[in-house]
Amino acid sequence: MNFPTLLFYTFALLVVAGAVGTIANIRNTVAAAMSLVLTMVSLAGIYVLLGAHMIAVFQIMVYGGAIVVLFLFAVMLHGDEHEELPPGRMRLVKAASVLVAICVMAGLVRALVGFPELPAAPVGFGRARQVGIALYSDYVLLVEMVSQVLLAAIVGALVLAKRKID
Amino acid sequence: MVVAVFVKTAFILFVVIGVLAPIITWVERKQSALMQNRIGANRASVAGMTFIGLLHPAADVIKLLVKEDVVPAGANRVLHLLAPVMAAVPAIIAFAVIPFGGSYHFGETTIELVVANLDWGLLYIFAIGSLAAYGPILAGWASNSGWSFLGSLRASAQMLSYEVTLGFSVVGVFMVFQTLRLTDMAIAQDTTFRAFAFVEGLFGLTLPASLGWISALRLPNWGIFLQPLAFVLFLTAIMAENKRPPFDTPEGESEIVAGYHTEYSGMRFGLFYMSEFIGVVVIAGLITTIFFGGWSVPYLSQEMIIAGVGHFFGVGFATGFCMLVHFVSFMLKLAAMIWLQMALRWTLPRFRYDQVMNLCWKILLPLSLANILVTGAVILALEGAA
Amino acid sequence: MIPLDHVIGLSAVLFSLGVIGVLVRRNLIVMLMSVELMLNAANLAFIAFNRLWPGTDATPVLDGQVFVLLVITVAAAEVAVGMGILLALFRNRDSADPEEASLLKW
Amino acid sequence: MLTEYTGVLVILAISLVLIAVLLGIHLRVGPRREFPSKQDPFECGERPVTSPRRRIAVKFYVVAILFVVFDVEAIYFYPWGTVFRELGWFGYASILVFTLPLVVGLFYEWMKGGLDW
Repeated sequence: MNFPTLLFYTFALLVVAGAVGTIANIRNTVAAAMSLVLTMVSLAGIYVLLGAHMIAVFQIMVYGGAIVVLFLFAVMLHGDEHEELPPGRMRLVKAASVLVAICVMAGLVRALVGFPELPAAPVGFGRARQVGIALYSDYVLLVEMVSQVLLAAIVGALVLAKRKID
Repeated sequence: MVVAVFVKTAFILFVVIGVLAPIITWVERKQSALMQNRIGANRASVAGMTFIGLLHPAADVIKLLVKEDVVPAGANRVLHLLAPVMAAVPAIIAFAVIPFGGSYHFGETTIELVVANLDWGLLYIFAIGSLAAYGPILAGWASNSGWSFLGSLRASAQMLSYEVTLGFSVVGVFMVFQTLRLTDMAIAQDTTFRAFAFVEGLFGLTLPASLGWISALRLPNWGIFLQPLAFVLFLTAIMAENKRPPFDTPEGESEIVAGYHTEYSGMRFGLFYMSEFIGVVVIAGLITTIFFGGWSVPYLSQEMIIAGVGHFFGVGFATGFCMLVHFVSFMLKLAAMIWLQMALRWTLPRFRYDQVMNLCWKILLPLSLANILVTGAVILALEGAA
Repeated sequence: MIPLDHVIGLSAVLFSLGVIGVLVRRNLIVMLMSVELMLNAANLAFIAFNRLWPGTDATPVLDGQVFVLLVITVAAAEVAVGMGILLALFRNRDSADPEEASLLKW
Repeated sequence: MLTEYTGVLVILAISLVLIAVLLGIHLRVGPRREFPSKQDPFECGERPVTSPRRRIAVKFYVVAILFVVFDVEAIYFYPWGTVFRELGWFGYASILVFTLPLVVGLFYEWMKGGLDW
């Protein structure tokens, strides 16, 4: 096993550990958010190993730095609260659906295994230059639409945050 | 390969944490004493000798190490310990991409004086910087203290706001240099440009022959000459990111005790303190690299030094000499930038929190956006793009 | 080289964990975090498959990576608006439990 | 190609070790004399009455949302900034069209008082 592969398994372990920490931290939402940071940063490491250098740094900046901070703000806004597992009948339904989710996933994975070896990446694959060319030539319309989405997010969030609804 | 990287890392960390950070705490004390007309920093002594106060940093470290470690009641112990680590690690690892010299060829081997020559070196700093916001947030949340909580709230909102301006302010710079790699950026600044060509190209204006020296004037190809507004925006934003005066509202002593590290003692506090001073060095290194030509010597490019010295002493010696000159040049610029921050810190009073936020969102952010768009238009017009 | 099977497997595991989080947890903040986990599982698959078909030196193919960029953007917008909704929920119901906001069910 | 990242891993490892050593020495060497009033959170000598984790003002939250949106905007600027010479005026026009809605959004926020402190 060479070093990148070893790194991949390390990062994969951290990703799973962080994800489990996120959903299993019943008592402390802040700790759950910090686990999410671990997941996001380790995922960025895997992205780098898979040749997505620009996306990796955007992953850390937006997911690791911005979105999780927003989650933390939400926790601070409300204060932490204790949470019990769902009551009685619901518990059974949810346990069953979790089981189904895992089974579906296992089936999907079984159907998907057997990929060929990864080919050699082209020169400069996934670097700023290539991402820039791709974004502003083939996907330029997408970029313009993104700005509309972001405008909607600003306006929507502000309206929701400032108004009292009931 | 790994050994070389390890040596470089150990060297830069030794210089920064072992030499520069302690000296900065000393410079800070001396600078404040100077500006407040005191003598200052002369109490720590060994056998009656004070060494002009240079023993104070050592005394600091010993004091922080032997203090009692107090965790307040009701605090979350794990997060309370994690917070200073989350503050200190980003500050330290930011050094990885700052070049403290160029790349030098000795026959077959090439020596690059940078720890990690990343393709997106500049964005690495921002990514690391955005993770640095967790230190204050966690410190305030985990301490179970009202003052800490207020401080962390202020710190996080301030850091988030200024991160936006910080990110936008450098876009103009790498539009000019066309690279995100900090080493390439430094190399690009190792030349000169004719300052008046800008006016000629944009307005079609030519000077009479009697003023020929103006039109022939060459400036180093430094970021500060090409992007002066970006420099002001960047300096302001990154000083606010580091939460030092005049932007120290998160820890404003006269308002909220000590802000987010109220409940920290000993080395846990020491890590916050250390990260702040390491931050000063990182900022100085970044400003040097982006706006002041990094390791380059103005008007003397690397080829000129190597050719000139190599003419007398041989190319091998000349390359080594050039390496040394560039390192010294970088350190001198670094020292100047550190001093600039110190002078600003002791000159300006603290901003009010609403002023800090208004400055960011209502002045700096529109300016930085305008800077990007104007820079783009000017460059495209100058180069006659299709 | 990194085995692609295992990358896709990791993506599936991450997705399942996200699903479990959304189904089991009752805190809206954590449910949103779990949604992020699922989005990231999809992102990982995008990146992995883009790496499998990277194009050539002359014409590199970055469709998968551009899509990930889009997903990141939409996730940011989603979180911004989702947190706004959460804020409204806090104000009116004083709780982060989505079960509390069931008035429209009847 | 991936070797350029070696330095990041090395410096991360060294910094973690350094911090562990510093904290380890501190936790070993420092005295431990705990008593309840020392453990109290600092409140100018008073006993804290309420939990400090109270609700925060909405404006902090509005700032965080704006930050997320503009951070995402920034990540579209970075690739453009590196290649805008090749893209020419077409790329410039597209970034202009991209920026305009966000400037409108900022202006809207400003007028609605979301930026007033």
